[in-house]
Amino acid sequence: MSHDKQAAHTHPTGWTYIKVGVILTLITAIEVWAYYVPALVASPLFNPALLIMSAAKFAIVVMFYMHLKYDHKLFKALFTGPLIVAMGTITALLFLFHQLSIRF
Amino acid sequence: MATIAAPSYASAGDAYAENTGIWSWITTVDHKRIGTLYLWTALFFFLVGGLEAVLIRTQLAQPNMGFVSAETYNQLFTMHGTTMVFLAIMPLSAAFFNFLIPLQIGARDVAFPRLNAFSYWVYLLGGIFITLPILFKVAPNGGWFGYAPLTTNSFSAGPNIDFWVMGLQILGISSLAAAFNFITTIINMRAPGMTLMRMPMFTWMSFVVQFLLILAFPPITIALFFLLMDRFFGTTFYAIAAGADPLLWQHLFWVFGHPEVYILILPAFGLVSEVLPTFSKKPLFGYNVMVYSGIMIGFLGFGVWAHHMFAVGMGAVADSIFSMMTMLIAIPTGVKIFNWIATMWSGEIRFTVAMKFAIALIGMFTIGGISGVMHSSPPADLQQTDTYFIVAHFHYVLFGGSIMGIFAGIYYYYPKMTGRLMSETIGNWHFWLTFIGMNLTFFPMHFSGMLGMPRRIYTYDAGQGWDLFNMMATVGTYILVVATSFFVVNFLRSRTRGAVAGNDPWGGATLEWSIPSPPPEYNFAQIPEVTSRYPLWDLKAPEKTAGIDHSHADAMTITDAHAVPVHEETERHTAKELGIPMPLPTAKPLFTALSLVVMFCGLLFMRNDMFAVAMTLILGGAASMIAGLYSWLTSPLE
Amino acid sequence: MSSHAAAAHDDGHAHHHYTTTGLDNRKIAVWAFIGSECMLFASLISTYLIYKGRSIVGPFPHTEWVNEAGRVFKPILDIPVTSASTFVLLMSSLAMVLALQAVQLKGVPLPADAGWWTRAQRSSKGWLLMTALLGTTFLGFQAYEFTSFVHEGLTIKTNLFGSSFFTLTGFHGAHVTVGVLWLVTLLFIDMKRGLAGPADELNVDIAALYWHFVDVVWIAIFTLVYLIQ
Amino acid sequence: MSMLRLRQAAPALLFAAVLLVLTACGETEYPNSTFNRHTDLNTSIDALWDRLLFWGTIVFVVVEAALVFTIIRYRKRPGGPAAKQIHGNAALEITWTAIPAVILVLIAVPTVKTIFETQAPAPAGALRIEVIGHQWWWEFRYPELGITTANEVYVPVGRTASFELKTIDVLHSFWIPQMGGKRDLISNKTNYMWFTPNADLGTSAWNGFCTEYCGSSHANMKFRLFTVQPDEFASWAAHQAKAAVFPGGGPAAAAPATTPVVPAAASAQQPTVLPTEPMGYVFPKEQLPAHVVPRTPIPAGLTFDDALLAGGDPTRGIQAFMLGGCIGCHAIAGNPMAISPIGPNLTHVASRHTIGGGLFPNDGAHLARWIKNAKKMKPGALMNVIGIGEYDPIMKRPMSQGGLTDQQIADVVAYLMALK
Ligand code: HEA
Ligand code: HEA
Ligand code: CUA
Ligand SMILES: [Cu+2]
Repeated sequence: MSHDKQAAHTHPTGWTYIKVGVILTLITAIEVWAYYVPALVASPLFNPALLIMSAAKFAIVVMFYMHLKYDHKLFKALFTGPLIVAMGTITALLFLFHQLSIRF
Repeated sequence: MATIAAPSYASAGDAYAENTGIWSWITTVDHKRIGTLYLWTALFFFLVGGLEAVLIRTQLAQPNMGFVSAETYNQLFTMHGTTMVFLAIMPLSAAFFNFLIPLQIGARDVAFPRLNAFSYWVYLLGGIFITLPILFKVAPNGGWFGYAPLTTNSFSAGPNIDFWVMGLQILGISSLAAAFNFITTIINMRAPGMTLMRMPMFTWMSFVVQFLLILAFPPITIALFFLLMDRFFGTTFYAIAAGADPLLWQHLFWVFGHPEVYILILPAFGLVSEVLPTFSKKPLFGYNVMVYSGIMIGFLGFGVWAHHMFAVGMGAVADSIFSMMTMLIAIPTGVKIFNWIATMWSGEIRFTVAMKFAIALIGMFTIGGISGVMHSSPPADLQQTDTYFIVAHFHYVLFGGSIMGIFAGIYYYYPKMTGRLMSETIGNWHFWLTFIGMNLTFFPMHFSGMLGMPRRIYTYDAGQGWDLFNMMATVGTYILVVATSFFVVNFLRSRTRGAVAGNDPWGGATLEWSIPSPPPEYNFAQIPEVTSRYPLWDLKAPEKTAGIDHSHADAMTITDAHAVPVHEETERHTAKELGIPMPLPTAKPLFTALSLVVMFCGLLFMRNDMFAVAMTLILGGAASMIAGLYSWLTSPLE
Repeated sequence: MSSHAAAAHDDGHAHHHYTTTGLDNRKIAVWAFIGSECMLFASLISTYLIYKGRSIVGPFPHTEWVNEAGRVFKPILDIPVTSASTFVLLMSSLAMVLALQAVQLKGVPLPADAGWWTRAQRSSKGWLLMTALLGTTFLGFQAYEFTSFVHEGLTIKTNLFGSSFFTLTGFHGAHVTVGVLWLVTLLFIDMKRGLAGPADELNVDIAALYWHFVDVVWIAIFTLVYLIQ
Repeated sequence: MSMLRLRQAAPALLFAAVLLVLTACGETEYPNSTFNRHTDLNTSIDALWDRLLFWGTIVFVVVEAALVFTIIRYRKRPGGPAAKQIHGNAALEITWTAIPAVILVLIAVPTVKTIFETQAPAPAGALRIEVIGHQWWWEFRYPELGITTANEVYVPVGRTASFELKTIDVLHSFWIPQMGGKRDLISNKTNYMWFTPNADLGTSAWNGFCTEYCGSSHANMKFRLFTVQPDEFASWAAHQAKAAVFPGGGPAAAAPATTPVVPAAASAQQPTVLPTEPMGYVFPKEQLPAHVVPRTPIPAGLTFDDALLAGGDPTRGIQAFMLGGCIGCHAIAGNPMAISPIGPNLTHVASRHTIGGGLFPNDGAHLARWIKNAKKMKPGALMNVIGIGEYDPIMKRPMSQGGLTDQQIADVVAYLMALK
């Protein structure tokens, strides 16, 4: 509990949250824009790029809005552990069903 | 061993509860009483599953037997597997989670006592839900891993599979709720000084299991939800005509299924890791490595599931990867086996029944493990898969592993739960008959399997070279029936006639042995300050253990002698007298659980186009569940 | 240490009790729950991706389809609408985190020279309400999306895509619905007696964690389901 | 102490047992043994198995011996030494982490090698055989030879047989223990598997099983594999590819396929002549090894007047075959009315040794009862009940019109028995 208090103090302020919100919006805007540029969609980098962008958004929300960046390390463990297993499972399944292939 | 006269109690905590009537059990939120409920229920289901096995074996005693029909047989083996896995072993482990974890970490209860009660009631009702149909010959008949498309409407129109789908869904809710509860309990309810690396090994293995549970159950929940949608609402997840891929089910199931098998074994590993040191008068050999290997097993367990699917044609690359991942698991498991042997090495081994079961686990599980490694080589497995060789493997690990470990745990902790010891004489009969019976039952299956006998066949023709092995297995099963009957008798009569146990009948090392048997509802009159892994041993013979632990310099010296009172408590106080606030008894969890199951029952009617009934039950159930949750969450706990 | 140390319990009493980590039980449980939810959505998303492009009849997500009757089905996913709803959900997360901050700041005295923004940040009711409204808007978008899909001939029974799409997004929608109800409850309490103090900070914190997670899942869905072809 | 003796005995027991199995590969007492090297496939599998068994036995003996020794040596004895308070030993623990790792490498390497060997595409010139799983019987097709048959498959020794595995309903699994590992039949997917029976493997018969649980009669979904000499195979294949030879002589194919043949009218006058000899090679009945001859008892309460069989008339049988609705499911090349692909193809049914998915021997008595009430003969069988008076679970009443009398069934049997 005392810990929560300190956490509360190290929390970023409203402005940080706003900035984060703006960044999220920008990334989303880029994603959608890219979707409408045939040249980009055609390029082999399209999917990887989109994945990276959404991963970034994912990370930002978790770190700032869910305070994982500032909160107790236990919570980091409780979240990242399962996340890794989940990611691994998705990847393995996609390979097994030939939706992904070694080259790319 | 303590010889002082103390009253005996039907079960944990009774001596202190205001009333001990049935209502007090229905409304209890005491982790010890919930543990007791789990134990009794799970043992009952073990007998049910065993009875199903007995019928299976009788039908297979000889070629072309007509003891049961094909349809009945298919329901029997499906329910046998389902019952043993979900209704017997998992809840038997849960019984120990509930009773033991708070005692071992020096807590007064679990983090969410009422959620705990909820888990139990959901389990009980779910168990009834999935078991009752067998009395009406409409029990699930798709095998315990219910491969699609056989389980879809087109091939299983009857209600059989509906019971299975919803039953497992219900049981999953119970397991998940319990898992969140114990994760929180172990992280956050440890007594001062009880660092993670001082936790008793059973608590550690249970901790790993809780993570396996929260990560393994979602996939099967989804797989079952798809099946439910297919069967009730015409989706196409497993609809061959729509181009569905039956392997989707298999992958989702085994992504759950393999971690599940470690969910079944790790608690047993934990229990023997408590029993072996006590009866060898030695600390566990290589505690840290035991912890890490447990974590390793759990983690690797998520990367091997497709070894159940070597015959489906995944391709050479996938086969190779999963094969090697699977073999890797043999390493941490081997470490455990060898460390257990090393724990007994140069000890003073006392052959109590509990110890015998623990030793038997080492010997028998190893056999199952080795056959497991034989499966893990795909080309060889193609001769083994779906034969009795597999059946032999998993009974050696499940019966020779989980069940042996759980019996060890029951003999070891029965005095703590009831205040009285189980009879060693009857216990020895139980052990030896079980040991002989299980080997006679399951060892021949290695041969019938490699000699070409497929599994899940309700009958086989004469002259196939399997007759002898099947007869042996059946005889072995009858021996197991006798053995189990000895256990049942022992379990029942020791409650009143067993020798009085006292706090610490075995000379245990961990906190649970520092308090009366059965423990008072508040467990610890005073929360202990823990300074080592073996607080009681330090207290009794500090010189023995002092300072030998590499892991913490300070670990083996005890600061506050009052922390763990070893003197027998003569007169006992209620929580009230000590002014310890205890959670209030409440029937709300039961009510909520009931509403939940009513909802599922509603779905059943949906298919017999009794739409009105269905809707009433579903909406009614939902409403009362929300009501139940609301009053539950808004009413004070203590 | 109090005589009933370590007897921590649920239902907000936690704060008066000793806990090993000093953290609250419920917050730990919620994080564990979120971990578990990762696997839940992993299974759903995998299924969607596995079945992607395996449907034998349309309508399809990104490509046109002509049935034997010669009727033309346009690519069914409506990116503009979904982008809008995605934006809405992102903003709801922002509102949520500000709501939490507002509750946490209750104790801190407001400086005399506080500007409108500083004051605005103190309004827990306002932010909670905004979060709930944005969440509802998102659900509105989803309702619109589902109905228009059905009109264009894609139901949960139509093909593998339909089944896996509606189930995945439906599961997410259900999560959002639960979240909205949760927020409304908090708002209700806030209006009745005002949310303040450690216990309430925790209540909001937990709701926020859940809400953000639901948002995070959507971030993944938006890319994997809608944008990637 | 008895415990200790028994535990010491355990490894010895296992050894004995292992030897028993290894020596017990005799076809006679263990006809479905997987310990043999009849094919290239099973040769590599068996080699791998021997390695697994070797290391498995060693690990077993080491562990159990250590265990037994420890519990005897360190049992509590009056005046015995006090327990040593050891907490661990890094060196030891590393050792027994490393040794298993090494063993596993010794297993993993040949494993991977064998995986890629056995899963390589079949060598050129292999005999293609399509295997189609049905609840609960097997359809076999030789696409290059234009043969469609059921529940019995012939392969020539010395030539690679390449199986293409499909299912029309649920999952099944294709397994001939003596020939090698199994492969599943997966809906919406074709699986492949191939093996080459050793050239010196004599003409013989083997059991095949379905090893993926597929519903009520999973246990009864069996088949037979006949390994025959190349010339025998050629003769068999040539005949099986032809249309059925009709009672009354002359291949029915000769009859105008457009108009349905009514041979009954034609052959009513002169008694029908039945082909006595099979016109192609068939595995000789008298040489069938015991283990491929089904001994399934006939279910109680299914009566048939076997006396009628003697007087069964194949020509009348043809009509009965239509009346009974058999043509709804069964195809007989040469009988233009019988073209349905649903059930087993009966073109040369008389040349087979078993019926009902290897469940019963193929003789009049069994065939008649099968036609009369297949659902009684085989749990869950999808073939309709045909015998008049037999209870029909689908109609939920005893079979009346549209069914066949025992006499008519006898005729149908006579007809089918003529299809050599
Ligand atoms: C308690 C449950 C449990 C446990 C612990 C295990 C443990 C293991 N299992 Fe088992 N398994 C099941 C329960 C379990 N299994 C069940 C129920 C099924 C059937 C499901 C169904 O189809 O119905 C099954 C099926 C199954 C299969 C699929 C077979 C098939 O269907 O074709 C495979 C394949 O790889 C496998 C492998 C293993 C391995 C490698 C281990 C390893 O973890 C074993 C590791 C242990 C040891 C190896 C022994 C100790 C180690 C040493 C002494 C060190 C030295 C050893 C060596 C170097 C070899 N198991
Ligand atoms: C932990 C799990 C577990 C346990 C303990 C057991 C225990 C036993 N099992 Fe198994 N079994 C499975 C899990 C388990 N099983 C699974 C998962 C399957 C796969 C199912 C599938 O394929 O889908 C399976 C399948 C399976 C088969 C294969 C069926 C088939 O493929 O056709 C067989 C066949 O012999 C069998 C036999 C037995 C026997 C004889 C026991 C014995 O050990 C039982 C011993 C117990 C008793 C004998 C208790 C009963 C005693 C009494 C009733 C008398 C006393 C009562 C009173 C005094 C009141 N089991
Ligand atoms: Cu087909 Cu089992
Ligand atoms: Cu497994």
